[in-house]
Parts: sequence; C-alpha cells; structure tokens
Amino acid sequence: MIELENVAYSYGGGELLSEISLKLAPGSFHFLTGPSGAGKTTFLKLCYGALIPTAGDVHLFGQDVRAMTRDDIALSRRRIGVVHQDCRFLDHLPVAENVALPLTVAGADRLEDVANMKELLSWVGLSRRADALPPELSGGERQRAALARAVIQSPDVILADEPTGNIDWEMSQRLLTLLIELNRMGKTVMIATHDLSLIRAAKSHVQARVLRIANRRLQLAGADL
Amino acid sequence: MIELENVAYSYGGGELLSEISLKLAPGSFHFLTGPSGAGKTTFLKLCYGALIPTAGDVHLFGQDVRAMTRDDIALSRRRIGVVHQDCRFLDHLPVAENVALPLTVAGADRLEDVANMKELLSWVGLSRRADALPPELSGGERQRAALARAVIQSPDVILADEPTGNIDWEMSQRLLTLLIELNRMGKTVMIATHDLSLIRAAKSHVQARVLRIANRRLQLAGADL
Amino acid sequence: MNAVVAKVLGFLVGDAQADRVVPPAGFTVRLTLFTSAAMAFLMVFALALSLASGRLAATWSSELDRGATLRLSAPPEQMAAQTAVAMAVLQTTPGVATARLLSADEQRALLAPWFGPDLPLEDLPVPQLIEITETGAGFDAAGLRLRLAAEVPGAVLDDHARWRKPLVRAAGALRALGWVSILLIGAASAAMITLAANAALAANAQVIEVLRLVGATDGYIAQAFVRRFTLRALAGAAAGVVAGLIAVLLLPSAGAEATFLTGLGFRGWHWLLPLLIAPILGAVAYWATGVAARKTLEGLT
Amino acid sequence: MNAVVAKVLGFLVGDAQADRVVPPAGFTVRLTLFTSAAMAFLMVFALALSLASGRLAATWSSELDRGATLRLSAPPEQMAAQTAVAMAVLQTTPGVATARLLSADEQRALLAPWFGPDLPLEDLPVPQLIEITETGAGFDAAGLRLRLAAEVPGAVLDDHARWRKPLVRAAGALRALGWVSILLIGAASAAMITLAANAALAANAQVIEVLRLVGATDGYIAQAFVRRFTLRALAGAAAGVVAGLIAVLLLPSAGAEATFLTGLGFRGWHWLLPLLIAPILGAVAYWATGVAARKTLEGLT
Ligand SMILES: Nc1ncnc2c1ncn2[C@@H]1O[C@H](COP(=O)(O)OP(=O)(O)OP(=O)(O)O)[C@@H](O)[C@H]1O
Ligand SMILES: Nc1ncnc2c1ncn2[C@@H]1O[C@H](COP(=O)(O)OP(=O)(O)OP(=O)(O)O)[C@@H](O)[C@H]1O
Ligand SMILES: [Mg+2]
Ligand SMILES: [Mg+2]
Repeated sequence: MIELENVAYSYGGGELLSEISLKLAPGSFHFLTGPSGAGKTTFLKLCYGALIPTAGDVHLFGQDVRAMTRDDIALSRRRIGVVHQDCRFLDHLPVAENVALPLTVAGADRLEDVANMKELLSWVGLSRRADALPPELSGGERQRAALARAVIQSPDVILADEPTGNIDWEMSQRLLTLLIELNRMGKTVMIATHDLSLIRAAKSHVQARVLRIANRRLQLAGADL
Repeated sequence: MIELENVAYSYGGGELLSEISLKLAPGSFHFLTGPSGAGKTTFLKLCYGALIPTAGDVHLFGQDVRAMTRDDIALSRRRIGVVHQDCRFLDHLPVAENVALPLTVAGADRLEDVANMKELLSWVGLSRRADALPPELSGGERQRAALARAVIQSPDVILADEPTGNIDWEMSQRLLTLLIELNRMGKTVMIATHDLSLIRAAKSHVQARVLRIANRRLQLAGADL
Repeated sequence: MNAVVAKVLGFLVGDAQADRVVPPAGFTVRLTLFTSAAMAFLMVFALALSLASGRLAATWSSELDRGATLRLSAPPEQMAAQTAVAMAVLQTTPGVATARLLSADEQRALLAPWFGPDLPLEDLPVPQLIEITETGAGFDAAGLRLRLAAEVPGAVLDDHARWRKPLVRAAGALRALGWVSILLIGAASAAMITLAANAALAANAQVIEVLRLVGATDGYIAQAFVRRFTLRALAGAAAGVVAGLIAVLLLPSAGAEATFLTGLGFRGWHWLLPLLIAPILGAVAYWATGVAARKTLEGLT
Repeated sequence: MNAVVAKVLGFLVGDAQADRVVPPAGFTVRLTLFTSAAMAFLMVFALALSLASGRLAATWSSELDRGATLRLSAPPEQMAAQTAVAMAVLQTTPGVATARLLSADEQRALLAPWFGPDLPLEDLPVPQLIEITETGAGFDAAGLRLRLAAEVPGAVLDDHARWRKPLVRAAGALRALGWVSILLIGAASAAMITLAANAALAANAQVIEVLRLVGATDGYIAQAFVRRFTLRALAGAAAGVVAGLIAVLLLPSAGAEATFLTGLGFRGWHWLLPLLIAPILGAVAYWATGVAARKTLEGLT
C-alpha cells in the first residue's frame, strides 16, 4: 500500500530522518514510537504525501509521490485516514458534519452512512456532543472526533498520530479496540504513540510490529515491550 | 491562594460541575484526574478566572472573581502560570520570545532573565529549537514550550492541563521533576492528567493529593493510586 | 450557448453541501459585502458625473458648433452680386458643409437685444450674415480669408473659434475628468475587492487546510470559495448600485437648472450602464477569489 | 500642551517590545495600507474636483453678475433728457448698486460682431445702453419696469436673468456635486478603514487571546494594535495623497483651457487641504482600531 525506499527528510537544517525503508502491507498493524521531536509526525506526513522526501522514493498505492498531481494526492487521501496530532476542524460546522466531512468532499454521503455515523459517534463517546461545535469540545473529545473522521470513509490505511494523548485509559482502550477491529477487516493501521502501556495492551489482541525512530533511523523495537 | 466555595458551573446545558469546594494552600501539590469530558479543563479555568462560576464563589488571592475588574484578572494571571491543553503561541515570534512573553507584557524582562531562560529552555530540551517559530515545533515541543512559558515568571501557582499528553516518558519525568522542584520552593502546583503512571511517579517524590472529577463532584481519590 | 447558460446556472445554484464548508458569517462577509457595495455606490456616482459632463460637453459643442459667420458689407446695389460670389466661394471651400443666408427676420432677432424688436432693418446699412456649418474636419479659416479678401473684399469671416474653443475644451476636460474618475474608482474597486477576497481567503486558511487534508480536490475547494465570494460581491455591488441610483435620483431634484447642466442622472439607454457595475464587480471577485484560492492551495501539500 | 506633544510623540515612538507582539506582515497589512492609500488617492481627486468646480462657479457668477442692462430708445433730441430721468430712477431704486452709461466706443464694440467695426454709430437710431450692477440683495425687476414705463416709456429693462441664472445654478450644482462626492468618498473611506481595522483585528484574534492569557492588560494589548494600525493607515494615506497630488499635477497639463475650467488642481492655501487627508484617515484608524480592540477584548475572559 505505502512503500518507502531509502527515504531521507530534512526541514532545511541537518537530516531529520535518513535511510528509511518500509513497506506497509495490507492488514498490517504498526506502532511508531520515539522520543518527542524524533520525527514521528514527519514520518507519517511522508506516508500520506504531505511531505515529499528530500531523498529516496515514496510510493502510495503503487504511484511515486513525486509523479503524482495535486489531485492524485487528494484522491489518495480518501484511501488513507489520518488522525492529526493537532486535530483541526471546520469550526462553524457541528461535530457530526465534521466527522462526515470526508464523505461530503468525496460527494459520497448517502443515507446508509447516517446509521454508520451514529454508531461510530456512540462508540467514541460523542453521541451527546454530536451537535456541538468543535471549539466547544474538550481536548479528548476533539481527538475522538478526529479518529471518527479518519475512519468514517473506511479507508484502506489508517495513520493515527498520538490519538490518545488527551484521553483517559478506558476510552483509549475503546479506541484501540475500534482500530483492532478495523485491522481485522483488512485495514492497514499505524499508530504513533509514546504510551507504552497502549502498545502492551494492543499486543495481547493483535500481531503488532513496533517501530522506533532513534538516531534518525527507523528500527524494529525488540520484544522488550 | 485560590479558594472555591460551593462552586457550580454549566455551559448552558445541565450543570457540568456542582458543589465544588477546594482551597489551594501555598506549597500544595495536586493532581486532577477524571475521564475525558468530565470537566478538568473547565475546573482549571474556574481557578484562573477564565470562567465565572454559575453558582458559588471563587476567590483568587483573597479577591472575589466576580468583583475583580478585567485588569485585576490580568494582573492575577501574572501570579498564576497556566499550561493550556491547546497550547497557543504568537506564531510570528520565535520560541524564546514566546517563552519570555509573560515577562514582556509585564514589562519585567531584565538581563538576569536571559540566563534563567537559557537554563529553562535547556531543561525542557528546547535549546536547539529556541529560534524556531511555534508552527515548526513538534507536538511535544509545543507542550514543553508552554510549560516553560508558564513557569518563567516564577508564579505563585502553576496550573498545568495535560502537560505531558504528547511527551515521551523520559521527558515527562524531567518536566515532573521541574514542577516538583518548584513546589519545594513553595509554589502551589496543580496538574490535570489522565496519566496514572505520572501520578504514581510523582507520589514517590512529593506529597501529592489526587483529586478526581466524577459525577460532577470533586472527590479525593483514595490511596489506590 | 445552452451549455454556458447551464454552467452559469449551475454555478449560481451551486452544490448545497459544498456551500456549507465555507463559514457563512464573520468579518470577511462584512468586508466583501461592504467593499463591493461602497465601491459600486461610488461608481454609480462617477458614472452619473461622466455621463452628465459628457452631455454637457455635447450640448456646449453642438450649441457652439454653429460653425462660423460671414459678414458681408457692401453698398446696397452690389449686395446681391457680392453675396452670390461669397456663396460660390463658400460652396467650393473644402470643409464647409452648408452656407445659408440669414433672412431679414433672423437678423432682426439677433439684433433685437440691442435695438429693440422694431428695428427698421431695411433702412440700415446692415451687413448680410451667412451662417456656415463645418464638416467634421473643419475648414482652413486662414485660406478662406485669403480667398475672400481677393474675391469679396467686403466680407469678414468670424469663425467663432475665439469663443467656442475654450468652452468645448472645458467641456471635454470635464468629460475626461469624469472618465478618469470612473477609471480610478473602477481600478480602486477592483483592487479593493481583490484584496478583500485575499483577506477572506487568508482568514479561512484553516478551512482550506482541513478540506485539503480530508481529501477534497483543489477544484472543489476553489469552487466553494469562488462561488461564495462572487455571490457576496454581486449582492454587495447590487445593493450599492441600487443605493447609488436612489441617491442620484434624489440629488438633483433641487432644480430646473437641468437646462444647462442637463442634470446629474441617466438618460435613455444610459440607464443600462449602472446595471453593468454589479456584474463587472462580480466578475472581478470571481477572478480574484479564483487566483487567491489557487495561490493558497499551492502553498499546501 | 507639552504634555500632549509628549503623549503624541510617545505614541509614535512606541514601546519597541509591545510592538513586536503584533504580527508585522500578512494580508492585514496590505489591506490596511492599500485601503488607506486608495481612499486617500480618491479623496485628493474629489477635493480637486470640488475646489475646481467651486472656482468655476465663482468665475461664472462673477462674470455673469454684471447685473442688468437698460435699453433706451428715444428721438435724438429727447435722448439726453430721457437718459437723465432713467438714471435718476435707477439711482433711487433699492437694490441697484451702480448705473453707468455705456460710451459710444463700448456700444460699438458690442455691435461689432454684427456690423463690423466701422459702424457709423452716430448716424443710426442706436439706443443708449445703461449697465446696472445689483447689490447682493438684487432689485425688484417687475417694480422697476412699472416705474420706468411711467417715467421713461422708451426704456426696456433686460435683467439678464434668463441667461445668467441657469449658469450660476449649474455652477452651484457642480460645486455641490463636488462636495457630495468628497463627503461620499470620505464616508466610504472611514467605513472601509474601520472595516479593515476590524478585519485585521479579527485575523489577529489568536494573538489577542494569547496576550490576554499570559497576563497582558487590556490597555497594553489595545495600545499595541492601535499604534500599529494607526501608523499603517497614516503611511498608506500619506502615500495615497502623494500619488493623488502627482496625478492631479500631471492630469491637466494637456491644456491652456484652464481659462474656462480654471484647471483641475489646487490654488494657494488650497494646497493645505489635501495635507489634512492623511491625519484625518489616521484619526479614523485610531478610533476604529481602539473600538474594535476593546470589543474583541471584551469577548475574552
Ligand atoms: N515545519 C518545520 N520546520 C522546521 N522544523 C520542523 C518543522 N516541523 C517539525 N520540525 C522539527 O522536526 C523535528 C521532528 O518533528 P516531528 O513533529 O516529526 O516530531 P515528533 O516525533 O512527532 O514529536 P512529538 O512526539 O513531540 O510530536 C522537531 O525537532 C521539530 O521541531
Ligand atoms: N465552550 C463550551 N461550550 C459548551 N460546552 C463546552 C464548552 N467547553 C467545554 N464544553 C463541554 O464541557 C465538558 C467538559 O469539558 P472540559 O474541557 O472541561 O473536559 P476535560 O475534563 O478537560 O476533558 P479532556 O480530558 O478531554 O480534556 C465537555 O463535554 C465539553 O464538550
Ligand atoms: Mg508529533
Ligand atoms: Mg481538558
């Protein structure tokens, strides 16, 4: 689905990431860890085409990102659900419409989605806040809404950047369960997190690989987690 | 320092918080927990005068918030350092100037602060990013900058809302150490967090009380943590 | 043609869903609406001024454009012969459209202010006046004077130039001033609307970013904004034009002096001109928002 | 006085630190700068137009204000007597400032266009002309006619009103139009600058919020923004005024027709008027930013 070959990235100073190669196979489940500022968000941005690598190649669904037009990138984003670390919304639309936004812009919102949506919102615990505006949400509610927005279109790949940073343990478990279920249905999942207990909890339910960014390289973390 | 007497708050719907009474004594150390959406941020906002309670009284440094002018509130904020959950900065000023902002607006930035500032930035691991603009920071770096900004003025009270949500375990420990040191110097500290291991780690260094918001009430959590 | 109409209609009706993604209220709305309205209002005034001074200039030039007068003094017995010669000369002069003898009644009317209506014209050595109208190109007054001096010594050519030219030039200057002001206000309007569109788009940077992140294509995003802002600019400009027309109608009610200034306001098909203002400003907004949207989008990955 | 000067100076020099908290660039800068510049430019033009039409109106009214003419026809032997009576009547008519007999030369000059310069005026039954100038209040033409009919039957009063009034009225209308346009453009400028200030402040909502959260007082925040935007509006307006003056100077270079329209441009102390535009627009920006800043701040806790 997403392939990185010998990728490097630099924001202008020294290289932040170097020699990164990775193939995200369909149905795989990855965690991404590393100290704050190591480049987790940067790595995910490379994976969904928001950044173009300064060296090496990235392929999204078989296409080279360098050869993709802006519309190709836009269309590929309909197949990749992303939970951004700083989740942003359209502040003038209620939560429910924000969650449905990927469907709206794809021109694909149909009646049957309404039921899906209700179920999804209740799973992430936002049923009662469906009509609130995003600025009225608490920090954790925003993250849950962002997760719901990322999965509503049932994308092939789900990339989540610290999706539980502001969420309590029980709710984190619920979100994790949702992602594990989606993974069981064949979706590729990658979660960037610094919460090791979340990784441990996941490992008992799913075969997850843990990647670690250290010294600008992507390493496979051992079984010590 | 900060006193809440039988406080209730509602955003317009039902009451979110009810019958809350609390006295933050100088030199005390509190943790605040509760599920996402319980009202932790709301509670902290009541504590620094950003919200006026719908019932009951809040006293900041002996003054009733209802009787305080806008300038009184502004001045009281120079004695309360706040780490907001959604940390915002002046996006056109580099990190160092953002961190020094409370000094700037108080007209109190002097030469000796420069040394302080350097030390503070290096403690929170931002020395190398001091000249970056806030939009160029990673999520965790933003939170660390927000903490630095909150403590630079050495305020009497420090209120931190999920200050470690995006930060790895080791850096969280450093930040906690900083707050514990400040507490030892007599500052009052309150940290809202959902990270129970952080609370556990703190308890071995400092006598911390853990408050919990549940069913709209503020409860003292037992020794089970 | 039908396809174009369908496209314009589709643009106006729009996609209700796409529409909602653009924030409906806020200062950008007020800015766009008010800017278009104010500039449209000023343009209506500038237009009225230009047209009025255009009419004024036309009146002046036509009234004063009677051309020239030939004054023929001769002893009574030679008068008829000299007149015939002068007419022949005039008719062969290039640039002279018509030459006409003034009748005794006409001469009397011209002299009435000086001598009263009962002037016994027949008894006076009154010269014969010949009214000349020029063609567009005009005639060579110096050349004509030379020919007349040779053939009709008693003829004096008065080509009115002394009196007419400054007035016609003044009217022309007034008309030019009107068009300069309409050009200036038009340019300022376009720039201001462009700037307002840019400001509005910059203020909506987060909306554009979020849309791009959830997979909206550039076309979709640009279209949503372009449509919204074009309609706003159109609505504002329409309101401004209506207000301007009302103001123009109310203003010169003061007077019957319309005779000279021909009044501020619109005449005949000129009424159609202010109706063009709103579409033009709308087109500017359409273009400006499109450019600004595409520029903003290109800054995003 | 000194305190005021010190305050204004302090405002202009400002607090270098406080200054940095307001973002220095971006579309709000361009918006404020350009809006002030464009509106100042238009105001210079409107001012030039008003002053020029004011001068035009003044020229017309003074040139045409020659008052009235009395035409006296009488048999040659009675001419002197009748003239004396008429003069006596005129001198006792309230509202008549002066009454003056036209000399033979003057009469000949007036008639020259019709009869040529060699008119034997002495041999003709040419009426005597008396030039009357009115006082500000003017005289009662109908009353004067009655008295003249009784005492000097051969006198005809021609009070020029037919010719003069519409011209003077037209000039007045032109002058009024100039002032209306300056008022309109001024009002639009003020509104536009107010709106730009509001837009700029709304765009900087996050800056204001952050400042408030870190303990800045309302006065500090408002002052930082007010200063920045006032200076920007001043700078923009000054640039617009300079550009406008240059344009005004360049425009009417076309012509010597200045004789009639008296030229677009400024004369004498009128040059001081456009220099007032920038301070006025600056004051508007000062006031508008202050109000907008305080409103924004009051929305924050
Ligand atoms: N636009 C940018 N320009 C320059 N430097 C940047 C930019 N964005 C990020 N950086 C820097 O690159 C480094 C990696 O950032 P990134 O956001 O990828 O970290 P991260 O691993 O996600 O950290 P965190 O866990 O704190 O979110 C950081 O030091 C950051 O300051
Ligand atoms: N401005 C507002 N208007 C209406 N409702 C609000 C507003 N702000 C917060 N709320 C609601 O009040 C509840 C409590 O919000 P608060 O931010 O205090 O929660 P929290 O405990 O900090 O949660 P989290 O751990 O997710 O940050 C939430 O359900 C939220 O949706
Ligand atoms: Mg990150
Ligand atoms: Mg919160």
